[in-house]
Amino acid sequence: MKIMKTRYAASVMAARIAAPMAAFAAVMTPAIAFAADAPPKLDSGDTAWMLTSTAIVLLMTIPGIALFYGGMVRKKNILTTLMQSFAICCLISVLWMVAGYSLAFTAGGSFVGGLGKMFLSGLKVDDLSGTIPESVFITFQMTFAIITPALITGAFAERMKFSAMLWFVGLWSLVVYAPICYSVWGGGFLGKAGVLDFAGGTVVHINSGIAALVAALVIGKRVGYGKEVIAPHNLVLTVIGGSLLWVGWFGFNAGSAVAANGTAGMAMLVTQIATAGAALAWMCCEWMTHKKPTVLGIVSGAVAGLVAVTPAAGFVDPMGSLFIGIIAGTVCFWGATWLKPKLGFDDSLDVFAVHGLGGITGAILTGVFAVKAIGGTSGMLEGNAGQVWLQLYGVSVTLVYSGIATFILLKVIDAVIGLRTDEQTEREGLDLVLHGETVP
Amino acid sequence: MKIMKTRYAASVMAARIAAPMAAFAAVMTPAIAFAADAPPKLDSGDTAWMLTSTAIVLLMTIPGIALFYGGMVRKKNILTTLMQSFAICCLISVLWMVAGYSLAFTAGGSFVGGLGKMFLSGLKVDDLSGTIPESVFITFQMTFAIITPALITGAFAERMKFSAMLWFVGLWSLVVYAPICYSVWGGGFLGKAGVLDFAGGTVVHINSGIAALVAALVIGKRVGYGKEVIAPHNLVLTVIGGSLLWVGWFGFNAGSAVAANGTAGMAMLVTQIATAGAALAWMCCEWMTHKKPTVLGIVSGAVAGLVAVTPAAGFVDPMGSLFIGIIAGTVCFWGATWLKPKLGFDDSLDVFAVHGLGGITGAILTGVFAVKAIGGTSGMLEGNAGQVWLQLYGVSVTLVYSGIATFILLKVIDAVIGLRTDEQTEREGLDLVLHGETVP
Amino acid sequence: MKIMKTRYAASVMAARIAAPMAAFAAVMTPAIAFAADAPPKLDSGDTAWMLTSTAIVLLMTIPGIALFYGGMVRKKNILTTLMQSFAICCLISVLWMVAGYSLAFTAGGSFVGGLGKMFLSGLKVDDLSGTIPESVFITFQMTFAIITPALITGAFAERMKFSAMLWFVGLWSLVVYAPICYSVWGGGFLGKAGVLDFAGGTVVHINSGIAALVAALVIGKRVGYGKEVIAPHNLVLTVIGGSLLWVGWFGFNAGSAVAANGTAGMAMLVTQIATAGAALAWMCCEWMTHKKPTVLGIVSGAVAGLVAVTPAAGFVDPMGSLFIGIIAGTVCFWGATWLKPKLGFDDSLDVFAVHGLGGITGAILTGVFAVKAIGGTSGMLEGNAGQVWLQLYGVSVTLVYSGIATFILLKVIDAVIGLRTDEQTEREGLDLVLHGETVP
Amino acid sequence: MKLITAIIKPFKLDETREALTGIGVQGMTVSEVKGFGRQKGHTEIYRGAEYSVSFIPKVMIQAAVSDDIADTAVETIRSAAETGEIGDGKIFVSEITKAVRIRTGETDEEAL
Amino acid sequence: MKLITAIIKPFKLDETREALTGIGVQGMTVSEVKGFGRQKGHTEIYRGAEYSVSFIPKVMIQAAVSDDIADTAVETIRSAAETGEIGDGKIFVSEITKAVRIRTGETDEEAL
Amino acid sequence: MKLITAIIKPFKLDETREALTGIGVQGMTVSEVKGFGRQKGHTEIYRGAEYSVSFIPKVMIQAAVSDDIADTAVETIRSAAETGEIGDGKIFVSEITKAVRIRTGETDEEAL
Ligand SMILES: Nc1ncnc2c1ncn2[C@@H]1O[C@H](COP(=O)(O)OP(=O)(O)O)[C@@H](O)[C@H]1O
Ligand SMILES: Nc1ncnc2c1ncn2[C@@H]1O[C@H](COP(=O)(O)OP(=O)(O)O)[C@@H](O)[C@H]1O
Ligand SMILES: Nc1ncnc2c1ncn2[C@@H]1O[C@H](COP(=O)(O)OP(=O)(O)O)[C@@H](O)[C@H]1O
Repeated sequence: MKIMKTRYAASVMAARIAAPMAAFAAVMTPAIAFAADAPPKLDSGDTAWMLTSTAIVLLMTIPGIALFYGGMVRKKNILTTLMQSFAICCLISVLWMVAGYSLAFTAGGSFVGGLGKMFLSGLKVDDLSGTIPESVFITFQMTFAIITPALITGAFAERMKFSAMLWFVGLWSLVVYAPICYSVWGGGFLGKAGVLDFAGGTVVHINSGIAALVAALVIGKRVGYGKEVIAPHNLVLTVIGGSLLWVGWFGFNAGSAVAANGTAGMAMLVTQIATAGAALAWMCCEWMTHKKPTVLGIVSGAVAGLVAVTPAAGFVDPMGSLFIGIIAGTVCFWGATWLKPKLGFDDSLDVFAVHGLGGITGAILTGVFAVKAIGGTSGMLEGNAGQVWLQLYGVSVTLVYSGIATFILLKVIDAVIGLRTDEQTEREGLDLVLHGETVP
Repeated sequence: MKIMKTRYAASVMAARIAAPMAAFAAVMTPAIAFAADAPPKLDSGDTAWMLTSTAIVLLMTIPGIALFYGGMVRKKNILTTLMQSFAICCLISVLWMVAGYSLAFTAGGSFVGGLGKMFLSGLKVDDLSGTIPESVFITFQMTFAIITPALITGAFAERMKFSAMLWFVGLWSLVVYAPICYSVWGGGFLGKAGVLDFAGGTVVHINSGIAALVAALVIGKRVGYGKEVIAPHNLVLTVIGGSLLWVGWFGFNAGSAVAANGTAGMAMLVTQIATAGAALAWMCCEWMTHKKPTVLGIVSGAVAGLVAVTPAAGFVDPMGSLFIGIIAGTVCFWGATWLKPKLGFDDSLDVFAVHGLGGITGAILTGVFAVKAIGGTSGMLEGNAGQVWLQLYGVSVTLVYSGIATFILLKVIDAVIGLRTDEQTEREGLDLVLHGETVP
Repeated sequence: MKIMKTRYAASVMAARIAAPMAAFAAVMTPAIAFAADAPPKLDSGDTAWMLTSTAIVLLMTIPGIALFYGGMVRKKNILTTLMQSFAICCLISVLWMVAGYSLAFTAGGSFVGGLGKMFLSGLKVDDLSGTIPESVFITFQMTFAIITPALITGAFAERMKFSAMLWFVGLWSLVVYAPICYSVWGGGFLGKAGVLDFAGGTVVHINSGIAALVAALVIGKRVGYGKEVIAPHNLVLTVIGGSLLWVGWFGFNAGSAVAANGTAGMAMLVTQIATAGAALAWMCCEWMTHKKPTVLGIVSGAVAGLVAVTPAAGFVDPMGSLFIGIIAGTVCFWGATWLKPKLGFDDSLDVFAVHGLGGITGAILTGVFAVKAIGGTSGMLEGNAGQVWLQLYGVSVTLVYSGIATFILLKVIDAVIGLRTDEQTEREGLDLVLHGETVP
Repeated sequence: MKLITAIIKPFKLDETREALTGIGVQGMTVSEVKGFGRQKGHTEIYRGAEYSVSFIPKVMIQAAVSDDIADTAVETIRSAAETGEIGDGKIFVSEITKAVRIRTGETDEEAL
Repeated sequence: MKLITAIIKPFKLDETREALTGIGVQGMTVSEVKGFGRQKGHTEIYRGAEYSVSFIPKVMIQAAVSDDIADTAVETIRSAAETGEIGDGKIFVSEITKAVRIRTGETDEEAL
Repeated sequence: MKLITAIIKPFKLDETREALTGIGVQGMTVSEVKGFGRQKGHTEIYRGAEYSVSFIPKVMIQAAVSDDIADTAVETIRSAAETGEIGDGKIFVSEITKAVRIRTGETDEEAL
């Protein structure tokens, strides 16, 4: 029993450093763990949960993000918006197999992994990643690699060329996503430094959030922005998408325990609480400032909460998560409704406000609210103020690297094939001009 | 080896008492069960299934119920309807953490639990509930606490103030849901008396169904009801919602085994059969009486079947479930198409007919069709006529308590802030007036 | 350890023959598997995954196929199209319980099973099918029996009588689906001959694809076909449906391992890769030939990939699956955009092109790319050219039997009650005339 | 013959239709339109951005009637569609020089 | 100039448009409308509640033409849109006093 | 009084509405229509099948104005709605013999 406990603790420590995704998760079936040197064995329960998690994280992008975003654009661009998420899902799946997984998760330098697993060559049916098949781990991580660039598309919605979008996303995935992922989860320098990121606050949300901001600035405002009515065309779709995001996020956060255990359970519970808190916070802010609580508001708040609790999920307790949610809901509301108009950029669907600011808020608050008894690391409230600085370090590195690399990529693509559709196309709608299809 | 196996059995025993859903679940792995005194251990397979069940029961409310109801209202109220389910999901999540779980599931009197777990204080990562983490059990039960009031909203659709709705739902959850839940599942008097309710026929459906009827009577008919055309605006949404309800209900019913075992499997199988039977029954009734089988009809029938098999799922065999389905489909059809117009109240989306009558039918028939070899209790057909009386006892208590308490709550809220929007708002649509948004 | 390996290998061999669904899958928790003669035990992890798989395969039909098809018809027939999938789900659930399961999965002749399990009589809570409860296996297989005829409805969309559809589907399920299923998976002659079909390339897709072609020919073209604009009315629904198909297909393919193990993991991974490859292939073909990549195209390509990888999922490696995807995407594109117009039949939603051709492509390529180390059988590339002939044998038998039986069934029904609605009904829309409902 | 074009509040459509059939008008054609006038529009808010929507949903009825009942028809519509509140709408009358029933080829008064 | 307003069955739109361009009418404007007339509506049933829907989907074509081809145009529409069954629709003709092409500012016959 | 019917490009609606209110036109009614004319439609492709869609989305404004401002109104619309490219649309003017404000019963010029 003691041995088991120790291994368990050790595994949590490992998680703290190499993150939950890390391949070397604890052997969770105690009865089987007699000696410290026994090789890890497949656990069918952990595997079952990770198969499920993979499926529902995929659901987050198709149709989750697709609909969440699709409902917010104008009708003439709905299919284009859906198409972006769907095509990204396809493109990244192939790229992840070709090189992404290898760059993100095989031993390499301190910033990027090696090329040894390109094309997943040599993968065997009984290769394990902790207690689950490596094939499952690869596919689970693939769904994260898919959703991250899909999130960015909200920033340049309704005006980017489809071809340019494909080039950008493909390159970004290899040049930005894979290294950041490796640095935090794959054995790279951020994870080693002790930056906490349970399920992707840094890797997924800050990363896509800052890329979105840069993209919005580089590509410029939509024609008519600020002058004409550019309102969401069908919030029913947005509610469906937001709901699927919520449900799928259980796979995202609780799945990041890479096991069906108490950590996964706690991650699910705090995810639910933070999300609810953030949604109510955004709704209340809106009710007070604009007199009316809106559907778009409460759903946006929920997503803000999901984002903010992502880095924290395996480290905080229910009360902590409630605070994280309420704070994140308020911050993101402020970002979308005050900061953005103030600064005047057209981050069309508020990717920066929700994922960027939400991610930053969550990353920092993870350093504040982390509870040793839950995830093995104390946060500021338990006297470990240094964790907050570590978190800020992780945030800064991601902001700087992703921001600059995104800028360069976009500028290069713009120079070579052009990023943006012409004004006439924007007027008529990208659905018709780019894809030859419309929704009447 | 032996010790480990023993604990498994013990945990199942514990689940039988402490975990409501498992109520009288069989020890499913007989070969493994040697001794009764070992503490329960976490089972990763059970945990995996309960994590999944939690996710898909959440899916039942957002976007399940939201869309199921949303498709049936007029277009001008679609967002309001979605908003109700979404906001309830957020509000109840927080309230459940604050006090609901404690009131429903900690040791207390015979009617309501204690306050020891308010704010989930003291919850540890490795606390168990049977063979799964308590955090998972809390979240799973939270999704039940969410869907129950969300069901009620169908009764007062298209005319209740959003603020009044929030007050009502929040109070109702603490004053009505938590005690009933405790009484049946948490160790209270109904469960102790032997009332069978596998997954919530009483706690969820009869409870929300009678509350819906009372709410419809208190708030009154919609403007133009019976004179103008008040038809569903988009049954596509209703079909999506109904389908997600069906799929998610596997988590509801099979998840109520609180394990991935034969009871769960049998619960899933009988759920499928009863649902299909009820859907076909409603469709046939319609075909015979109104000449045409309708989409709304078959979907409504499916929901009626899901409701009716809910209390029965762990106790009946496939043939029994087929009868339960067919009877429930017929009864609910009669309730919605004959009884309601006859009595003349405006339970807008037939919550009472489907959930109230369906729940009552299911509760009684559980007493008729229960099979000892399946769930440990015999029903009337196996000679235990007393079980039917026990079931009627459970039904009556719920009808009376929930009915009266709902009435008082609504009257108080009406007196303080008013329940209903004004006629002008109802004309223009609640989406625009209450939330400042519309779907064109 | 060695013993375990042997059992594992044996189980894979068994899977090859009696099909992956087969009840007698490997005992996956090696530590428990000491002797070869121990009876199989319930594994909670495997059970958890199979419960989940069942839920998400159900999601493929309702609302998956319903929406995928619903978006492609004209608005006046949307509810009819949804209704077909929903009603099939109900009808087949009952028929599967009554006789389908027994015919498909109890010992019988070489072509069809026995009647011993009609009405699932005698099913006990602790009956096992390998390491999972038989109740779960029955329900899992039920979802396959549901989706297969639901796929066919795309061929005769917008013009078949609802009553004729019910008769056809019910009879087809017993007369065509059950025998083919038995022959391949239930212990019948095709499985015994060594035909590989991991998850239903033959049983589900070729079977429904050829039935669709025959149905399209028998029922004839839609009024105005080729003259009037008959375009998809809302591709948003098609994208939602296609996405849910993709997600649910994880249950279909990885669930066909009937365990949460390495085979399941590999099946999920190759499913993802083949699907992405096929979607990109279709998109590129379109981009080159028609100048524009379309949403309908990429989604159709994804489904083509899902279909083609279905028979292959447990037998091929990632590289193999990428080739399968790319080839299938191209073949199905050619089938839908060149072959169909060339031959001039009105298979309205391209069931034959996608499921028929995709299934055939996948079946044959399984024989080419099968890897011994993955699924226990070598394909042509590993020197076993005979496997391709075996695959062709399986394909041919299915095409011939299903084609002829479908033809006879349709002709008989046409003679007795008539298959087709009248022209006036087709003009006004089936929603209104058959079901008395419309979507405005 | 006269063509009467009335723009009214949508929820008054059924009442107005019944009133018209009551005086013997046997046919009419209705479209969904958006109106701009003295009645103010509304404001929609999306993530803090306020959009003022100046057009209000209305229904337009077009009915061709013979000259002799034109005035009655106008008055019938007026009283059926009236609520007394701003935004009740307008009625316009114009001349039709010819009318044809497609099915039969009948013309003018016979075609109505 | 004349404004021809034709209310026809929706599935006859393409045929009618082609017939009109056949006689040299180069432009027209089409709206989706709902018609009420001799053709009966239908009944929709939702959970036993029957709603009779009295309006039927129609398409309204508006084409401004010069006086000399007005009669031909009317006859062309009539024969293209006819099915012989109830509900085929109506054609109304009225006078236009002025026409302007926005792009060029051309007026009257030149603007059509 | 005159009824001015203008068919314009949808994105020009707000500008045109403002221009009209600028010259004192206090009300108008707008419908979504589809236009056919010199401007070519487009092609949609579904699984290789090409459909040519000949109708283009337009907006139709109808405004009743008194005779004296009719010409100004026409010119105002023309310049507000013009882009100079094909498909800008048309303006038609016809006579109204009577106008009624439903709310008050006021008639003619007072009703506008
Ligand atoms: N001059 C006009 N020409 C055409 N339609 C008009 C005109 N004035 C008003 N309308 C229509 O009548 C509707 C009601 O007019 P409004 O001025 O708001 O109120 P009221 O009719 O009570 O004076 C408007 O929404 C518009 O559709
Ligand atoms: N008096 C009228 N004024 C305007 N539209 C009319 C009138 N009478 C009929 N219509 C239009 O013509 C359509 C067909 O008319 P209906 O009386 O049903 O059949 P038919 O044209 O065969 O006599 C109606 O649906 C309506 O849109
Ligand atoms: N004769 C006509 N009658 C009615 N509407 C017309 C007529 N001609 C054109 N229109 C309308 O005006 C729109 C623009 O006309 P079009 O010929 O395409 O370009 P332009 O106005 O630049 O000449 C058309 O889409 C149609 O709605």
